[in-house]
Order: sequence, then C-alpha cells, then structure tokens
Amino acid sequence: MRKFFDQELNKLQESLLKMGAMVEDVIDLAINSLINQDIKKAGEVIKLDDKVDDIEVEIEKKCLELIVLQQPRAKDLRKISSILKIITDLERIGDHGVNIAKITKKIGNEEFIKPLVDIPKMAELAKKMVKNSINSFLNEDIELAKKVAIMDDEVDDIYESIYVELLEMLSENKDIMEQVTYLLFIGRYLERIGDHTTNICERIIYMVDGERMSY
Amino acid sequence: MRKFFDQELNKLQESLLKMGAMVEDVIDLAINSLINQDIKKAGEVIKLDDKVDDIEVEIEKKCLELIVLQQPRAKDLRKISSILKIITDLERIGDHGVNIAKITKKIGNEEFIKPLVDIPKMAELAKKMVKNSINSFLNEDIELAKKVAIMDDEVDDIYESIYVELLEMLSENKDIMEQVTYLLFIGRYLERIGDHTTNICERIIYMVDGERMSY
Amino acid sequence: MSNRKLKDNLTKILIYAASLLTVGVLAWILIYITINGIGEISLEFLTSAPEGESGGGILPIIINTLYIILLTIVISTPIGVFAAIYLVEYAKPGKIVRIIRFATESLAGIPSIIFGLFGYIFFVTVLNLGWSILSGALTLSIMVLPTMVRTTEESLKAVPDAYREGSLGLGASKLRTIRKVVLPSAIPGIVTGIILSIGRIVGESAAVYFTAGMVSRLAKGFLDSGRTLAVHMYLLAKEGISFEKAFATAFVLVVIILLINFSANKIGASLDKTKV
Amino acid sequence: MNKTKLSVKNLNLFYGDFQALKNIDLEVESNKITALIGPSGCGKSTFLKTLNRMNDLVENVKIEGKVSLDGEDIYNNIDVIKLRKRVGMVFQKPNPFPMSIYDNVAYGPRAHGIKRKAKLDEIVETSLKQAAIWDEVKDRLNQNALGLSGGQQQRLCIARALAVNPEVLLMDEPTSALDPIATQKIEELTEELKEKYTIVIVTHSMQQAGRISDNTAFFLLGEVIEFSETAKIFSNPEDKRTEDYITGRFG
Amino acid sequence: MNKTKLSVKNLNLFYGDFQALKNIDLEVESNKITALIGPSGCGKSTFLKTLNRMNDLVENVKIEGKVSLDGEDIYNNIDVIKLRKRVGMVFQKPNPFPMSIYDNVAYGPRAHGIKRKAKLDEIVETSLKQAAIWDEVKDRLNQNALGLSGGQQQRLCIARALAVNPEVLLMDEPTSALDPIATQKIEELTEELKEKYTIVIVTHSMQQAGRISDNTAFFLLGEVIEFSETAKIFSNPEDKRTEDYITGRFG
Amino acid sequence: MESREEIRQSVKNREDSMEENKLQNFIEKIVENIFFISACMAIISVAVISIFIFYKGGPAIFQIGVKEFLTGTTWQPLGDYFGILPMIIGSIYATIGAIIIGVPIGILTAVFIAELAPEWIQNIVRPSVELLAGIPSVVYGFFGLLVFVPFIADTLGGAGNSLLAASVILGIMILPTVINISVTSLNSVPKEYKEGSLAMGASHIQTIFKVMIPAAKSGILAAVILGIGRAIGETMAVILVAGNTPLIPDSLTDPIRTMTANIALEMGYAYGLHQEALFATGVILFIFIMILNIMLNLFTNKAGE
Ligand SMILES: Nc1ncnc2c1ncn2[C@@H]1O[C@H](COP(=O)(O)OP(=O)(O)OP(=O)(O)O)[C@@H](O)[C@H]1O
Ligand SMILES: Nc1ncnc2c1ncn2[C@@H]1O[C@H](COP(=O)(O)OP(=O)(O)OP(=O)(O)O)[C@@H](O)[C@H]1O
Ligand SMILES: [Mg+2]
Ligand SMILES: [Mg+2]
Ligand SMILES: O=P([O-])([O-])[O-]
Repeated sequence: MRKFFDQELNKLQESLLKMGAMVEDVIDLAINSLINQDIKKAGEVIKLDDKVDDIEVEIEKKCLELIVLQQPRAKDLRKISSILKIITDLERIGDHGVNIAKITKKIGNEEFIKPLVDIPKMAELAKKMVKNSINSFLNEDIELAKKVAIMDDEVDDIYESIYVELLEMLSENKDIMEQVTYLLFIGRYLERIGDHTTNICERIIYMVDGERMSY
Repeated sequence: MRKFFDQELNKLQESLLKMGAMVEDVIDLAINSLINQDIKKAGEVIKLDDKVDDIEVEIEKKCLELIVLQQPRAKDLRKISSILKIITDLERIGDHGVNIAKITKKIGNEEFIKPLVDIPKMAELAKKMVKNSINSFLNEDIELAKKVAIMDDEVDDIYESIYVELLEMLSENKDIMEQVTYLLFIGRYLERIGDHTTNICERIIYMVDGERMSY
Repeated sequence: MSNRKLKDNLTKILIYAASLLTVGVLAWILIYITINGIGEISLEFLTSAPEGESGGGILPIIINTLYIILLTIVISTPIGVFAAIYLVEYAKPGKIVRIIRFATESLAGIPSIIFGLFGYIFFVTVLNLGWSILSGALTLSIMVLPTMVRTTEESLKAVPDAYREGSLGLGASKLRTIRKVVLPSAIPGIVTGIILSIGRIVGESAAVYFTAGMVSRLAKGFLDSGRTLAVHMYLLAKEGISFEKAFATAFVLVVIILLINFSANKIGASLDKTKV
Repeated sequence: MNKTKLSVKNLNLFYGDFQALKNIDLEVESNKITALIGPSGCGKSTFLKTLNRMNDLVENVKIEGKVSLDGEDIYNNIDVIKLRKRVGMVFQKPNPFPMSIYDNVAYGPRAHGIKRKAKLDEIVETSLKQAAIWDEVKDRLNQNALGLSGGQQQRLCIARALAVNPEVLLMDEPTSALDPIATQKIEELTEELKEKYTIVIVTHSMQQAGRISDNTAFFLLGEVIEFSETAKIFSNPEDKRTEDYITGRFG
Repeated sequence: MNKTKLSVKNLNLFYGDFQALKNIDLEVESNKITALIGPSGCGKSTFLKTLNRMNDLVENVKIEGKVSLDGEDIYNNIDVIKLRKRVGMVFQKPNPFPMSIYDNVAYGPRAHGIKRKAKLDEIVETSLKQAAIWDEVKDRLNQNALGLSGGQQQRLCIARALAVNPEVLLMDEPTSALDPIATQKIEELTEELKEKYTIVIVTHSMQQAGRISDNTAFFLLGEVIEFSETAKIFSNPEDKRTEDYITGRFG
Repeated sequence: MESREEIRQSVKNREDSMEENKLQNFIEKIVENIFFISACMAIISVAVISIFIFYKGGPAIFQIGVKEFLTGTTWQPLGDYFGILPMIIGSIYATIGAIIIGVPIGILTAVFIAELAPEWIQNIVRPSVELLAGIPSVVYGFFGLLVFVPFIADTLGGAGNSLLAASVILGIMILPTVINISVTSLNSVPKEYKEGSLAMGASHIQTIFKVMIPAAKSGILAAVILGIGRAIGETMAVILVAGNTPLIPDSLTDPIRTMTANIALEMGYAYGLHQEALFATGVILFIFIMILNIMLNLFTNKAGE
C-alpha cells in the first residue's frame, strides 16, 4: 500500500544516509587535517561542507514536496518532520567541522603544545554518534538512540577534562595562550557536535513513540 | 476564505512573536547579569530558557498539527515550514543565552579585565537582529530581512575586533587568561546568535519568494 | 475495416427504411381519414342527433362519451392514486405487494373484450345495472385502473427518497410528508395518467359495446344506456351503413385523441415543479 | 471533559442477520464537531441514523443498547417527531424540496404548527442568515429552490434544518456531491455553527475530518476502533488499524 | 524536455454560443501523468474529450485550433475510430458493460476484428494483469461484470481500455465514485501504467493531482491559467489565481 | 431550582404532545388503511373477473367436452357443434403474423428514434408513435377494411378479408407498444455504456447492436410480449378485416376468425349453451393472456434484478 509514497520516503532516507556519511567525512577530514596539520585538506573540508549544505537544501525541498503532494499523516509525517529537523542538526555539525578546519588553517605548522589524544578521541566518538544516530533513525532503533545520548555524556566529560588540562598547562606556560584557546574552541565544537547528535536522537524517540521526550 | 486556517496561522504567528520576545529577554537578561555580575539573574536566564524550550515544543506541535489537519500548500506551507525552522534557531539562540549565563556564574564577582563595551554592543545588536528577523517574518518584509543580514556583518566585525583586542591584552598580561577565554566564548556565542538570526532571514526570503537563497 | 463500414451502412439502411415505414403508415392513416372525413364535418353534424339509418349527426354520442369519461375518471382516479401511494409509500416488500403488483399487471394485459364480457355478466346482469353509462364507466374504471396505478406509481417512485428523508428528518409525520412533499412532486405524473386514461376510454369499443349498450340517443342519466363515439364508428363501419359518416366520426375521434395527447404533454410539463 | 450531548452505550444494530454496528460506545460533546470516518460500508451512515432514529424507516432493523440525548434514552418512550426536531439532519446530496426557497425553510416550522406569517418570516430570515446564504437568496425567496447551485442548495438544506431549532445537526457526507469551493463554504459554515449546535459529521474525506472536526471516530466493520481528539487521531493514533487507515496503508 | 505525445495549440471550443475552452495551449508529455484541475464547470472534461474527439457526439459543438497526436492533427483527415483506439478513455462512473468480465475486456479487440479465441484469451489476461485485477477475477471470468465492487469495476474498465492497446489513457475523475481504498488502488495503478502509457487525468481532488501527477494544468473559466510540474504548481505557483485555488482561498 | 422547574415544564409539554400525537397517529392509521383497500382493488378485480368468467364459461367446457371444445374444428352453434380450434388457430396465426411484421420494424424504428435520429426528427417521430398508440382500434380496423382488404383482393385474389389483412393491421397496431417500450429501455441504457464503447473505437452501429440492445434486452422482450398480448386480445379491428369465417385457414388470403371476434360477433344474439360457449371462449382467451402475463412478469422481474 502507498507504494509510491513509500518509495519516495525510502529515497529520502537514502539521501539522509548519504548526508550523514558526508558529515562524518567532514568531521574525519577536519580532525585528520588538524592532526596532520594539512592545510590543503582543511580547504577540502570547506568544499565538502558546501556539498553538505547543498544536500540539505535538496532534502528539505523533497520533504516539503512530499508534504505538499502526499499529505503524510501520523508516523509518516513525524518521520518527514524528523528528517527536516535532523538535517538542520547535520548541517550544523558540518559547520562545526568547517570551524575546526578554519582553526587548522590558523594554527598552520605551529607545533602542538601537547600530543593530540583527547581531541581525536572526541572526534572519533562524535563520528560514531553521527553514524549511530542516523542508523537509529533508519532502523527506528530507540535503544541505539538512547546509547547515543549516553555517549554524549562521555563527550562532555572529555571536553571537561580537556578544559581543565589545557587551563592547567596554560597556568604553567602562558606562551601557548593562542593555541590553548584554539584547542578549547575545537573541544567546544566537538562537544556541540555531540549535542546536535543528541538532538537528533531525541527526535527519533519522538518520531517512534509519538511523544516528545527531553533528555 | 479559509478563515479557520488563517486564524490558526495567526495564532501560530503570535506564539512565534512571543517566543521571539522571550528569546530577546533571554539575551537581555544574560548580558545584564553578566555586566552587573548578578548570579541570581543568571539563574533566571536558565529558567527563562526552559520556557523558551517549552514554547518551541508547543509551536512545533501546532505546526505539525496544522500540516496534518489543514494540508497547507504553496505559501501556506512555506510559512509553516519556515516557522518550524525559525523556532529551532530561536531555541538555539536561547541556548547561547544560557551559555553566556553559565559563564557569568563562573566569572562570579571577579573584576572585569576591561570595561565591557563591545560585548553589550554586540548583545544589543543581536537583540535587535532577533526582533527584526521576527518582524520581517510577520510582515513578510524582505528588505528588513536583508538588513539583518547586513547587521550580522557588523556583529562579525565586532567579534573579530574583540578577538584581536583580547589576544593583545593577553599577550601583555597572561594572568587574565581565564577571563579572556570566557569573554572570547561570550563573543563567539553572540556571533552565533547573529548567525542564527541570519538563518532566520534566509528562511524568510525563501518563504516570500519561494526560492531558496543563500547568503 | 471496410467490411465493418459496409455492414454498418447496410444496417443503417434497414433502420431508416423501418422508420420511414412506421411514419409512412401513420401519415397514410391520418391523411386518409382526414381527406375522407373532413368533407362530412359540419356544424350540423356536430350538433345534431343521428336520424334513421344513416342520417343526422353525433352530438348525443359525443355527450355520452363525455359522461363516461367523467364518471370513469371520478371513480378510478382516487382508487388508482391511493393504491399507488400504498404501494410506493407504505407497502413493505413481501407477498402482498407482489400479489398486488401481479394483479395490476394482469389487469393491464386483459383484453378489452374480456372486460366487456365481465362487465356484461357482473354489472349489467348480476348487479342489474343494465346497459348503462354507469355499467360502462365501472367496467372502464377497472380497465384503466392499471394505467392510473402505474403512472402514479412511476411518478411517486421518481420522487427522490431524499425528499422523504428530508421531510421526516425535519420531524414531519409520514402523512404530512406525502401530502406536502411527495404528492406535489408526483402531480404531473398523475395528470398524465388521467389523460392517458381518457385516451383509452375515448378509443375503447369492445368493452363499452357490451356494457353501455348501443342506443344512439343521449343517455338520460347514468343508469340510461348510450353509445360512445368509438362504438358508433364500429357500428357504422361494420354494418356498412354509411362510410361517409364513419369517416367523419373517425376524424372526430382522431382530432380528440390529438388534442388529448397534446394537452397531456403541455399540462404535464406546466405542473412540473422540479423544472426551474 | 466537556458536556456530553449524545451518549451511545453498547449499541448493536442488525439488518436482519447482518450485524452492522458492534458494541459502539461513544460520547458526542456539546458544541463540538465530531467526525466519523472509515472505509465504505463500515457503518458510519447507519450509526449516524441511529442518532435521530432515521433507521426506524428501514425494514428488519434491530437495535440494542442505549442512545441518550441529554441523558434521556431516545429509544425508550420518546416521541420520534420531537426527537427529530431536536436532532436535525443534512444529507449527502443536497435535497431541497421542489418548492420556493421560503417554503423550504418554512417547511419544518409549519410541520410543527407555526402558522403566523410574521413568525415564519423571522425564522426563515434568521435560519438563512445562520446558514450564510441569506445574502445570496434574499431577493428571490419565492423562486424555486432547485434553481440554486449545488453548494447553495446544501446551505439551504442546512438552513432548513436550523429552522426547527435543533440542538444537534447530523451531516452525512454533506459535501461529497459538491465542488471544492462549495465544500469550503460548507466547512466554514460548520465551524461557525458549532458555537450554537452540536455537530456530528460523516465524511469520506479524511482531509475534511482533519480540517473541521474536534473529535474523530474511526469505524471499521461496524466497530469504533478509535475515538479521540482529531489532532491525536491524525498525528498519533493509538491503534495500528487507525494508523494504517489514515496514512493510507489500509487493506 | 521530454517527448511530447499530445500537443494542443490555440484550442477554442464553443457549445453553441458559449465558449467553453479559450485559447488552450498545452503539451502532454509521453509516459507522464498530466493532471487537469480546476473548479467545477471550468472545462476540464470538455478539454479531455477533445483529445479523443468524444465531443463529436455532442450537438452544436464548434472546435477551432489544433490538437495533434504524435504530430498528426486529429481533427483533420483522420479516422476517428483509429484515433479512439489509440487514445483510450476511462470515465468517472465505472461503466462495465452488462456482460461477463471476459466479454467486457474482449469487447474492444472484437470490435476491431480480432476473432481468434486464443488471441482474445491472451489479450484478456494481459490486460487484466496490467490493470492489477487479474488475481481477483481470474476464477470468474464468465461472471457478470456488474457483480464486481466499484473499485474492481473501475479497474476492469481500465483493463478494457488497455485491451485495444492504446497509447494514451484519458481518465475523467476515475476515482470520484470510489471509496478511499479503491481510490488508492487506482492511483497506484496509474503510477505503474505510466511506464507504458501516457495518462491525462481530470481530478476534483487536488490531493490526488499532487499524489500521482507529474504535470498539472490549472483550468479556470475555460482557460489554462497555469501549466507546469506538479511540485511547482503546488509549492510555488506563478499565478495568484493558482495559488488562491490550491491553498483554498478561491472565490 | 430553576432547572428543575424547566424539566418539569418540558415533561409536561411532552405529555401534552403525546395526547396530540395519539390523535395524529390514529388518523395516520386510518388513512393508511384507506390506501391499502384501494391497493387491493386490483386484486379484487382480477379475482372477480376470473371467477365470473370461469363461472359462466367453465361449465360449458365440460358440458361440451374439453376435447371436443378445444380440438373440434366445427363451429355451428345452431347444430350444437362448438369446436373452437379454428378460432384458436386464427388467433395464433394472426398474432404470429403481427409479430413478424411489427417486431422487426418496431425495434429498428426504436433504434432510429433512440439513437440515430437527429433531434428535430425525433421530435416528429416520437409524438407520431405516441399518436399511433392513441388512435382507437376501430379506426385501424376501418382503415384496414377500406385500404388493405380491397388491395389484397385485387392483387392476391380472394375476398381480401383475410389472415394477411388481420396480420398487417395487428402488426401496425402493435408497433407503438413495441416502439415505445423499446425506446424507453434503450434510452434507459446508461449513456456510460455507449460512451465506453465508442471510446474504445467501436462504431456507432456496433455499439448499438453489441452493447445497447443487449443491455436493453429484457425491456425489449417485455415490449414484444406486451405486443403479443395486444394482438391476441384485439377485437373490433380484427372483426373488420379478418372475414370471420370459423374455418382453419389454408393460406394467407383465407379468412380467419379469432377468439375475440367469435365472442364479439355472436354475443349479441346468443343464449343458452351457445352463450355459455362464448364465455368459454373467453375462458380460453383469458388463460392465454394469463400465461403471457406470467411470462412478462418473469422477464420484468429478471430485469429488475
Ligand atoms: N437497509 C439496509 N439493509 C441491509 N444492509 C444494510 C442496509 N443499509 C446498510 N446496510 C449494510 O450495512 C453496512 C453499513 O452500511 P452504511 O451505509 O452504514 O456504511 P457507510 O459506512 O455509511 O458506508 P459509505 O461510506 O459507503 O456511505 C454495509 O455493509 C451495508 O451494506
Ligand atoms: N453539451 C454541452 N452543451 C452546452 N454546454 C456544455 C455542455 N457540456 C458542458 N457544457 C458547459 O461547458 C462548461 C465546461 O463543462 P465541463 O463539463 O467541461 O466542466 P468540468 O470542468 O469538467 O466540470 P466538472 O468538474 O463539474 O466535471 C460548463 O459551463 C458546462 O455547463
Ligand atoms: Mg454512508
Ligand atoms: Mg467534468
Ligand atoms: O550551531 P550552534 O550554534 O547551535 O552550536
């Protein structure tokens, strides 16, 4: 039943999957270029994010089209409106990737004040959260969504510890000031990415259950 | 024609206006509590933001209800989907207000390293941008929306100059490190608020013209 | 393809020929009667009584015919209309309705000669009404009853149920619904039924012949005997008394029928409330 | 909870051996619009007609259970004519009587014994105004009602129903014979009428139910599967079958 | 731009003195579904009928302008019967003939001279399969078609139209007499049919036009106000009148 | 308090109207019974007619002997020979002749009126046919007597008063019945059928014969049966043209006497067994007609399903 609509919905979900993958790539690329201090790669992040923006516009357009042409109701509508919200978060995640890349450019070849351990760890987590949130959307897997929310706590903890550590380092050596603020911002961005994935997961739970839940 | 639908749409717009006003209050309160180093007031910000969150949920629910029950099309749908997006931005602006308030708490009674001039100026601008963006939505006033986008450039400029100034101050006196990062974050938050209002304005232009424009 | 066209065209030719024949026969009859009958028509013919074997006019006969029409309609209309109302508005589908319907249809199929026989046995002999206008009218009333019932029934059925539901839904009683909404919409049909019945009465010969008798004078009352136009014509033709007068009578009959048909359409249409 | 106008308890209806309604429980709230939706043949019209006993006209109907109007059992010792005066009905196809516009509206009041011309004039005018058709017909009250357009006819029928001053209006797919514009006028009208009347409406169009109703009952094979606020039914139905039906994944 | 199947140029149609169609220009694309929407009486059906010359049956019709099918003017020197074979039609009310299901579908091929039983059997089966009704009727092909449900009848009519192997299918409100579930089946069917056929569909329901069509033409008072992609018409129409109509703010 | 008063008032009102309603219900009941009795008039009539005809004619059949009566070929009331086989055969032949002439022409004309004729021609032909139905049968008989009878005598020999003349006149007389009912049933074929067929590229003639006539089948059959009824029951017109000799005809030009004619011709002067034998002829005719009615009933019922 409603074969055509279901097809369209599937296409939409595929696009979303693609967008998720792109966003993961953005994070990956951004962190890689940071770690490797590869300014060229940082430039690529910005280009990739433009693509994310394009696909967001596209998905949004398709969602509105489906709403206007197919009159989805109940769960169908919740699904589409979830997609509408999710892409905003994904797009924002992409932006934060760009923010990181911009910092990479600013840091340039300047040596790191410490080996980057926590930040890649956070990035890894963030990537995983993006992936999981998209997967939990596609499979309507509430458990997975809840796990993502738990992972976000972890991200927050790491950010907290980075913050403390950096300020400590700073109090020992005031020359690293600039890099410290940069790294702090990067931490902050990654933390925001975590928040955005958590938003996505809230959405998913609402979509599946029909009740809006707040974590 | 479609009296009932138009009534509902009006109600929705009123709610949006209310939400906008609340968000302005959040910014106002956050900056006031910062300037006056009023921790109690900072607590209020968080409470007020909870209300913003509530009204967001409410508006979103109403939007989906209208979509499902009234099948809006063309401009009607663009309007509602714009509201859906705008409230996300407003909610985020509120969050940034809370972020500021949280910093206020951290700074506590510690004396400011410099008289706060630029930050209140930015906040003032941000508030105005919020107000204008909501107004331009209600009046479908594209000109006003475009002005907001221009104001955002101003905000960005101020942020840039704050950034430079703070880092300069820091290079003279490394002790103010912590407050500098705090103020930097606040600047960053205000800058984000500006970005969010710009997003809102993009939306409005799309809504009125039907074409998605990017600034 | 051309095979199909050929077949189509041959069929068309047949159809046109048949239609032409139908209309041709009708025209032929009408023209024939008119040409031969109109000569004999005169004011005197229409306003005087028959005389002797072949003389005189047909006034009393016209008046007898009118008597019979009037009486038959007065008897059969209420019965027919009431019966139709019962069948359409009250009857629950079931045995009794099926029997009533079958009876009505049978009545419609019974040939007039049988009515004549029956009328003769029952009204003339058993009820001892003799050959009279009344016997004739009673017989004819039974004969036209199916026409009355059926046309009324049809027009009642043609009244949309929506009208009934509408009225009942407003809290009107059933009788009120019938009186105020259903019957007014059915009036054109009822009037058509009456006019069709008149046509039948005017043209009927066999049944009247056996029940109203064939005296060629003016009936002095409903219990007096008197022949109608159709009977008059039959007798003139059958006995070969006067073909001229037979033609003239035929012409008068045809004109009356024409008038009846014409007015049936006009009156029916003018009463139609559903036409805006 | 708002005031209950009509309350249906454990209603079963049989056409001969066929059970058309099964254990219906439903409360119609005062001054609300209650929509009945469901696939064809699920018993919506049948249910609607039990509310003013129009089913009494059908052969072989057996009704069990209780329907009460303002607490009073309408199947027990009640005058059907009075009941129908209190519970008016508007049908799928506009069915004005073939008489003048005036007489159509005055028909009900006259049937209930009102004879004074002045009184009738007043009723006709207010009813037509309430039905939002006064302006369109005020200059031709004596013209035949069948000359009106479909949408006007339907509003006239609504006026006719209002003229006997009912408390409840039952509408059986009142717009399914109308074009979208006429439909919209009727929909708006119902929105206004609910201020004074309680409305129960059967509709084939889920969209319509969504647009105008406060509560919605979903019927399936003679049962009420789900009954709750329209917004709830349409955005978050409890029952899988309701969800399937309203999202078009049924059958 | 896709291939044009039907092209209408500057079409004017008069019923006596009344101009029902005014200067219509429209291109129907191959293997697309083109929807015609607009208020009642705006000329949708009239326009549809000009595409297979069903208007020829009406008295007093005058047609000006050009309608071409694959570039060939259908009002000039063309065999109407051939044309109707190429441009099939499905009507608002399902209208199967009062004969067996088999004979209904075989009717067209027989009329065009096919007599071999084996060939007819094959046509009947494929047509019924294409119309997605084979499974429901394959065991009762010799039963009277009037015994089918409304939705089945309509699919049978589609099968019947497909049996003469048309290129274009015209549908005049094919679901307006059907319930939502039957409607949905037909809608899905059209989606599938467009792979092989070009479809032009008149619909009263904007929702339907939205759901199934690729292009939409909005008619008003005999004119085509706007004609473009359905998504465009529904989300961002050019003309104020279209916007008013599709957002329900018309008239 | 106030509301209790209101309730009391409304209860009282309801009781008042209950009184009023009892009266109204009573009137409604009475009126319904009047309607019912009227509806029964048809049953009563048919029953009384049957009873009296059988009562008057039945005994004669047994007195004469069923076999002698039905299969006897001699009708000589004065000689006490009461065989009505010639009349039965006369009626049947004349009816068959009428059908052969009237039915095809009638149906084709109906097709013309319903389908092929342009409106202005329809506007002439339809009323003409109605008029044809309205013309009294004596007029047909008279016309036949003066036109066909001499024509047959001149061209085919014999007296002209013949089976052929009767068949032609009856054929013409059943035309309106056949045409009117056929047109009605053709017109009531939903126009969707026609559109459906034409839209598939079937020609108009194909459409008429493959879809419309089959769809109107039961109506057309009913028309034919009614025509038969009319032909078999016709009296005065037949008398005028059939010759009325009570013999089994050998050829089309031989005179015939139908059952109806038998009754009408001799009733005037018959008495005793002769008169009863005429009633008995009526009984046979009546049985024929009843069989037709039952057939008709079957067909129309089928059409209703
Ligand atoms: N008078 C009757 N006698 C017997 N069965 C009936 C009668 N009226 C309705 N039914 C049956 O009762 C069931 C419910 O009919 P009803 O008309 O209430 O359905 P509905 O939901 O209104 O459908 P629709 O949407 O088609 O109007 C159907 O199966 C129908 O066939
Ligand atoms: N045979 C006819 N003779 C005269 N006028 C006609 C005829 N058929 C249609 N019309 C008129 O032409 C106009 C267009 O009619 P058409 O049936 O095409 O409208 P439509 O858009 O299909 O409407 P609907 O949605 O009601 O089917 C109407 O004003 C109608 O009254
Ligand atoms: Mg119904
Ligand atoms: Mg149309
Ligand atoms: O995108 P954010 O401003 O919410 O971090």
